[in-house]
Amino acid sequence: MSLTMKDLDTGATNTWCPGCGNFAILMTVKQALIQLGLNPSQVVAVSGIGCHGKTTDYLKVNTFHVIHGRVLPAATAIKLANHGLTVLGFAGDGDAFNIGMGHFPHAARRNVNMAYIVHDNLIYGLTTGQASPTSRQGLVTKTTPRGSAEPGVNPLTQSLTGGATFVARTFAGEAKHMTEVLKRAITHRGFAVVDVLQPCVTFNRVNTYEFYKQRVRKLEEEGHDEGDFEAAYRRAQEWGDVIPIGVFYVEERPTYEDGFPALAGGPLVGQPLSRDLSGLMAEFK
Amino acid sequence: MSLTMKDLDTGATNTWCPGCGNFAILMTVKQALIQLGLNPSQVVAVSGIGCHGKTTDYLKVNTFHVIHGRVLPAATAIKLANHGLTVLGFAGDGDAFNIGMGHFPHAARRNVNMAYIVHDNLIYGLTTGQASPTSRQGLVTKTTPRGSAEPGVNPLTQSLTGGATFVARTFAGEAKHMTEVLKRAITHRGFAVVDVLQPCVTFNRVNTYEFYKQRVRKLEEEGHDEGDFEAAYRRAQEWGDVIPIGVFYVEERPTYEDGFPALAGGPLVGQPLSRDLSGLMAEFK
Amino acid sequence: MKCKGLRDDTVSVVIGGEAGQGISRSGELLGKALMRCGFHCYGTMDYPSLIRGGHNFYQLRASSRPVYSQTPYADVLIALNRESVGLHLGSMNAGGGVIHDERDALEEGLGRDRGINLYPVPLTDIVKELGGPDIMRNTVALGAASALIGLDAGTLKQVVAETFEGREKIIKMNEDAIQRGYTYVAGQDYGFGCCLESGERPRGQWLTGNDAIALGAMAAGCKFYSAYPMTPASPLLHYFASHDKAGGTVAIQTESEIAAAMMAIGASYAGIRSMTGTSGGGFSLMTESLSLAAMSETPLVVMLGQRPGPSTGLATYSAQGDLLFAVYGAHGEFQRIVVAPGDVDECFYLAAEAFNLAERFQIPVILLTDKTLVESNQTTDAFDLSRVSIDRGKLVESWEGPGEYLRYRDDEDGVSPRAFPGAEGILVPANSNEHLENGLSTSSSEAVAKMVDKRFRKAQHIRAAVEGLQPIRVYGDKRPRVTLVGWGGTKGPALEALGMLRDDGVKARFVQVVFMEPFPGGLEKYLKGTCVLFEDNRSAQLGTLIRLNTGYAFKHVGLRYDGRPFNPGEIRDRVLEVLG
Amino acid sequence: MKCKGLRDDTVSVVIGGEAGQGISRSGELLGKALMRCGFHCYGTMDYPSLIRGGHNFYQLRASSRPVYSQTPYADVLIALNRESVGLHLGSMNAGGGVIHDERDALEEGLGRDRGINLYPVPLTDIVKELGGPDIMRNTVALGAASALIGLDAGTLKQVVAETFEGREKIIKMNEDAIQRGYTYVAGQDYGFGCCLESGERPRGQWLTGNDAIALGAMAAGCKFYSAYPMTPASPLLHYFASHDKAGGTVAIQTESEIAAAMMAIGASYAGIRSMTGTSGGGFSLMTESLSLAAMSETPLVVMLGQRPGPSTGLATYSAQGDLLFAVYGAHGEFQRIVVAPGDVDECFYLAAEAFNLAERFQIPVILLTDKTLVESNQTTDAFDLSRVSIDRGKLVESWEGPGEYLRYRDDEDGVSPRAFPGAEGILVPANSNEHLENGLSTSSSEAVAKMVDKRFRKAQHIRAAVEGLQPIRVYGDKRPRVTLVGWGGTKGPALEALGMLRDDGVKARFVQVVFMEPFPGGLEKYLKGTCVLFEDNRSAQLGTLIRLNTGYAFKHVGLRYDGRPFNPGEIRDRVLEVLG
Ligand SMILES: Cc1ncc(C[n+]2csc(CCOP(=O)(O)OP(=O)(O)O)c2C)c(N)n1
Ligand SMILES: Cc1ncc(C[n+]2csc(CCOP(=O)(O)OP(=O)(O)O)c2C)c(N)n1
Ligand code: SF4
Ligand code: SF4
Ligand SMILES: [Mg+2]
Ligand SMILES: [Mg+2]
Repeated sequence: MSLTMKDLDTGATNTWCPGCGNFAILMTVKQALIQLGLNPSQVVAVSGIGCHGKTTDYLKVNTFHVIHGRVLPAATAIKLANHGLTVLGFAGDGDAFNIGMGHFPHAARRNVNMAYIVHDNLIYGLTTGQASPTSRQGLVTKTTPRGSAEPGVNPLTQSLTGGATFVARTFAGEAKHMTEVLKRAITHRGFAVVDVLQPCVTFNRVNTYEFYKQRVRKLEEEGHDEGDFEAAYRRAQEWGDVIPIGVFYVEERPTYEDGFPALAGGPLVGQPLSRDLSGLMAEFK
Repeated sequence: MSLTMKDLDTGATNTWCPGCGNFAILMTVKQALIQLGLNPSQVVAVSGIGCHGKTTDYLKVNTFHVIHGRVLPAATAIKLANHGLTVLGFAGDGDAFNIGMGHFPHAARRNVNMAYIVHDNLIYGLTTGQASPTSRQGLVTKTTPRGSAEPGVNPLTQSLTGGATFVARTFAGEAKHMTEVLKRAITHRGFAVVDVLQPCVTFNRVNTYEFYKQRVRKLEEEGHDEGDFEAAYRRAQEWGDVIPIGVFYVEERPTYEDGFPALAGGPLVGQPLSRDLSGLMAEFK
Repeated sequence: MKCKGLRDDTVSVVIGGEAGQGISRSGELLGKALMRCGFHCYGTMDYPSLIRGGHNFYQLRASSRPVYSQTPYADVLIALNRESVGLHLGSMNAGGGVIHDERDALEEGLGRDRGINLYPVPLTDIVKELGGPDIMRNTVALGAASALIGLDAGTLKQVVAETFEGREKIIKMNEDAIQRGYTYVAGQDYGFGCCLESGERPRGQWLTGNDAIALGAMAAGCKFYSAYPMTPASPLLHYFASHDKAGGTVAIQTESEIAAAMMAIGASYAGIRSMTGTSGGGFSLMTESLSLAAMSETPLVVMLGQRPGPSTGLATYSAQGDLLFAVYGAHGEFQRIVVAPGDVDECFYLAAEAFNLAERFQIPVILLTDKTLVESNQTTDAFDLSRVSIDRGKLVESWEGPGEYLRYRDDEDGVSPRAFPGAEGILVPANSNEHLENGLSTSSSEAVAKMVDKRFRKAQHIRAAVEGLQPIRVYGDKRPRVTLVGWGGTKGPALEALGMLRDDGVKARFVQVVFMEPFPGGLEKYLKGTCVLFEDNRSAQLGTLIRLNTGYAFKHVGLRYDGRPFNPGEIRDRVLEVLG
Repeated sequence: MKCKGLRDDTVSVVIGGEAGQGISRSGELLGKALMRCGFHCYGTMDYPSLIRGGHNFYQLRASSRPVYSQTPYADVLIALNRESVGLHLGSMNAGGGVIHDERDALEEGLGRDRGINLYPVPLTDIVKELGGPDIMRNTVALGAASALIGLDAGTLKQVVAETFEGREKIIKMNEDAIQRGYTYVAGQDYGFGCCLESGERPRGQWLTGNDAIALGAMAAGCKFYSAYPMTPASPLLHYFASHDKAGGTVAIQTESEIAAAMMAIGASYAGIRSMTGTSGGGFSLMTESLSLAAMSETPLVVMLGQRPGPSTGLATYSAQGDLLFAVYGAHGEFQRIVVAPGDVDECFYLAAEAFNLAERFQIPVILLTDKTLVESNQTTDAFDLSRVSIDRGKLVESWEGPGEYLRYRDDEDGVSPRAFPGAEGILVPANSNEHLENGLSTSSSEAVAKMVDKRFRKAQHIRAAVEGLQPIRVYGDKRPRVTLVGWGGTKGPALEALGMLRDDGVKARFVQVVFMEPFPGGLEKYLKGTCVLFEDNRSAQLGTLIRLNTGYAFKHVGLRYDGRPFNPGEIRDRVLEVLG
């Protein structure tokens, strides 16, 4: 019996602003799970704190709504504890690249086998409109009354430099594109980053649906080579009249769980707690 | 009366291991300060925790030996509080790219006007030999008995991606090269990262003086264009038979302090504490 | 000046609707207008952690006598949506009136059984006619409410005009909106039961605890505010960010709370009065830095605005659950001051004083507040700047000797001479390692014990300073039958409850503990007879400190831990229950 | 079995030299050999935070009766450099002997006035002859010391051989080194005053508190250890990293303590028994996660190894300054357990029990230790694995209903049914926001209060469980003239002091508080007559907890806060001083 959208709905009242890009993300995540034929009980969603973080209130799978910026370490450990599970991380741009930045390159180089979905609205939503690390220079917010002074963090070049093995961007206004990218990210074996351009209709009046609609170009329509790191890095730097979306880079590399001998025999969670300690105790005798 | 090496010596007993690369770093920092004619009372050195952190016990300038991984926020604020000072940050590879990683891209994009000197020994020294984020794959340490599984963090590509405006690498076995690079970093207007290949003679038996001597090549002798970001990124990825050292990239961009109107009239610390509050209070009337 | 509410000597207006309808702004504007007309006001906002939709409400109380808190009752309800009517009708006073959008077409006679009248106003239609944005409905409603309670529309218009200063078209539109709402209701002659007569002397100011703290910091010469956004401390960051030019300050939205604390410490080391602010989760992240401030003897002021935990908890509600954490949080042993203001005045004067205490003793000072206190508006007299003095403690600008400058000199009072980097002839060390007098690291047994003792010798001086700042404040009857004890945001409802108890013929007093660490002496003398402790938490944390410091264990407590502040009536009821 | 020291019934060997000379390793090998010969041993290392040079020393005490701590006295000094002679001569017992390198050419007759004999051994020359590395000097010295104290060289050789298992050349070289040192001294017939006669029954094991905690965790089925290196907890990480294959565990050196705690929580949520360990600075960074564990009701075990603070403090020394932080650290209000073992046995059994407590109550459990405890070696009987049982609490593997699975079901005992993701038909939510029984976020007043109450209802059950674990342990005389009170690493020297006081004719007992939170009942009954509190901190933090929980305020305390553990003699002296 196949899964329906309704099966993935928790029934919680959705409190996102009408028109928020998060709705489309939530919907396409559900669609991706359905299309991939995944069993909700084998999926874990970990979310940070922010508007994006409410995803775990609305998506009926196993969920851990953690603290601000800490999706990655929690998700990493969940995957190691039970690598049979499909692990999805949902983070905000502030969550991922401000307070959570310290974890990002490490999850990337470890190649933690999970999809990391960044709801990138270039603003702090839930705390009512402060600058985010991805806010573009000049964005006026509650904390940057004269416009953000610093260049924004680029999630894609950060992912590439960090060593992520799947690096993509998509746009909440392009549901089909998003679904396809998410499906690939979820099935990718390794750390898959998906930067989702997510309009925040309330606090970011610059990077709107219109803004993106006029600018996004699909890499897959432009003959981009997903195996070419340099090309990926170059295209990832583009942000102007053209904003490329699609899969920038893919690489195969052993995943984090491959490095632990204890996992060779199957998920850790399935192994018995008691074990023979005589060998360990003998060392002290 | 010009400064001598002795003037920059605190008299504290040095406790680095004989042969440690830190000695050369300390010496060349002193030389750079002398050659630049800087007044010690106008210099602040901020250090993290680790063998490198002891620098502040040995360098007779204003010093703040902070906590592990927190050189950057402390140094950033010191510079903003008194932008007349020359601010130097001394960090370890673990300090900078593990626990302190969350601050790094932000200092870079803000273009905090300081030199950030990373004592990069590819190992945890002070805590007796665990893997560091820059440890190369395969390095056997106390925490990686089968060799480090993940690819190391690359301080240079991280700097470039983060937005540092001066990105360099030098080698503790090349005192002259180091002095020149440090002088340029210290005088650079903006965030200058210097990754110093620093042999840890006790715990890293792979990346030794010999190892580097056989491999380092000076960019300045190879016609490298410091203004070419792509070339810088490409060369920064090299780590094998050839390990390039030198200045990879330089860019001019407004520094962090340029963005604060309060600093326009001179260092914040010089401005009187009391001010007329009537305007501010009127808002509530 | 006169004020007659339906229930007591206060008029209470509730504005209810969805997030995004500008409810908080409306409440604040109305409060300011009322203040200008001479009334004392209190206003507070109840909102869940979401941006649009859901249910928000602002409660505003005004009176000719000081008001300190919200109540659950409303004389007037401004219902910006249908849902608000349903949610608030039950707590309206008999005789109350509901201003709502005609379009909502409420069921005829709704609430009539309880004496409530519906006053439909064509909010949407008026806005449409004026060509304004939807959000202007609340401006029309404010005009209507003014007419109902007898408030002069002119004052309200002026307040609105000031808010939109420079944007003439918007001002005009809003003035028209107010006027249309006003005229619409004034024309109906509803004979509403509330009566407000403007007084001569306008109140001084109308502001939140956060506003007062920001002003206090400004008055104290704070020039550096670094913070990561977190409710309920974010408004401080917004204030500093939007006033950096006017205040000559640096405001930074940092990448994390760790960076926020470390920046404040860095700035302080460099000679600047600095501050950071956060809530519990962020404070957790700051504890390592707090310990650094202590060891390096770098002054640090932290505003910790409490909200319900553990963890993310209830992000937009209020609590007093971090008291023991503020007192004992961070590793190692060191002196600190924890001070908990209870109203906007205390927010201002104690924030200003926090900087003196931090610098005089070279220690961290935690300004412990809660959401109710820092996000609610109160009227108060203009702050008296002459009461704010600046004392930076043992500063040296040059060094004559003897010997070299010793940043950590083993002075009798435990406080060593402090200098700033950049001073000619002085090099300033600061060290997170245990250190010698000259700042160099040490692990020598004798040197360590000596330095620990030096820092601990500050204790008695800190204690003396705190005792001089009225660390315990007592309100109400001198010979009470019952003593209420509390702190922080609980002060407001407790003071209101005192008045209610007086009306009930019960002589009562309220003892407010203002300084939590060091814990002030002399509290015992108030802990006589029947005492009831009120706290917005589950485990009576002030009770723990009191037990520890005085041996007194409360038999009676009133605790609330659902994120909402106490209502005065609840406190009164609990006291009466205890008195039996 | 016989053991006669120069001062008492223990033989004390101090090995002194520079960091990098393999001092700690030597001490541990010697201790193991002594254990194998049937002796009780205690060994501890004193070292500053540096890698080479400086001064390190290891003190090893052996006896035919249990030994619990170091003393400041030495019968034998193995001086690997000249400096060590100068530093330790003053604390040697009369009749003692110094084994040193002939090449150091110590001044003839040094120490003779105090009855100390110099025993030069050609350490360097022998190593050169054997063609070994410099560091082998200490192996030669160990052989020499064995001869001096009458220890069989064969046992020592075997211990060394096991250490270098598989590396035959190194083993051979070391065996030769031992033999050469042994022969050199044995040939001299020094007539040294210490006498050790091997016993029949070898002791069970020789290990540190960290080793014991690691084994306890393994015994409890812990399969995931995530940590960031920090003295004195790093050895736990090293242990797990080097035994991950043998133990079937995952060990991760994380990027920070925040990641370490969050990973442990993630693994626990997913159904694995997990643990993290750190010291005060790292624990500060973990407090936000601790609060998450509490709110999400995810079991978590944290080893907090104390060292002197504040801040970086004295990185390689010992303290008990984080007690109140462990008890009150982290924002919001929640139940936790803080348990402080005092010797290697308690480290093992309580670490194992910590996992049961964490899972039964779905709360954080903090194993509070100190450097002295976790980095010092002790002999003890082999751990009795039958005493370790595994109780995972309310686990469900499938859900029959009624209704949908409620992760946070409002059960009477406050503990809700826990399931792991992956179980068919169950979806497992965990939430940092306040939530409903089904895990969805809520800010409803009633739901919030209900959930807070649910979590707080655990309190009585936790208390009952703790009371069943001997939270207070009493040693010594049943009808004492004086009661010593202490905890953690202070237990060892206190127990030694009891023996000394007995010899002085003073009947004394030692009361060890093992559980700090919830604070155990019944301590009052021991707080009679003269009581003296001993803690390795400046502000008597256990004293604070005792005052809070029993009302008892200590008149007499003995506090040490220079980073060094108490010497038993200091405790004895302080007790005698108090007794007058
Ligand atoms: C430690 C901590 N600091 C601050 C906060 C307050 N906070 C909640 S969400 C958020 C940022 C939201 O921005 P983002 O991550 O971009 O998410 P969005 O709301 O835009 O989806 C902040 C600062 C918190 N919950 N925890
Ligand atoms: C919060 C915190 N965690 C852990 C430590 C322990 N610690 C001290 S130095 C260090 C790492 C040293 O490595 P690195 O930064 O590379 O410096 P190095 O010693 O190699 O110069 C660690 C983990 C600490 N001081 N503080
Ligand atoms: S504030 Fe922005 S991100 Fe948050 S729900 Fe509203 S539109 Fe979406
Ligand atoms: S351990 Fe390594 S980095 Fe530290 S002082 Fe020794 S050689 Fe230098
Ligand atoms: Mg965002
Ligand atoms: Mg290093």
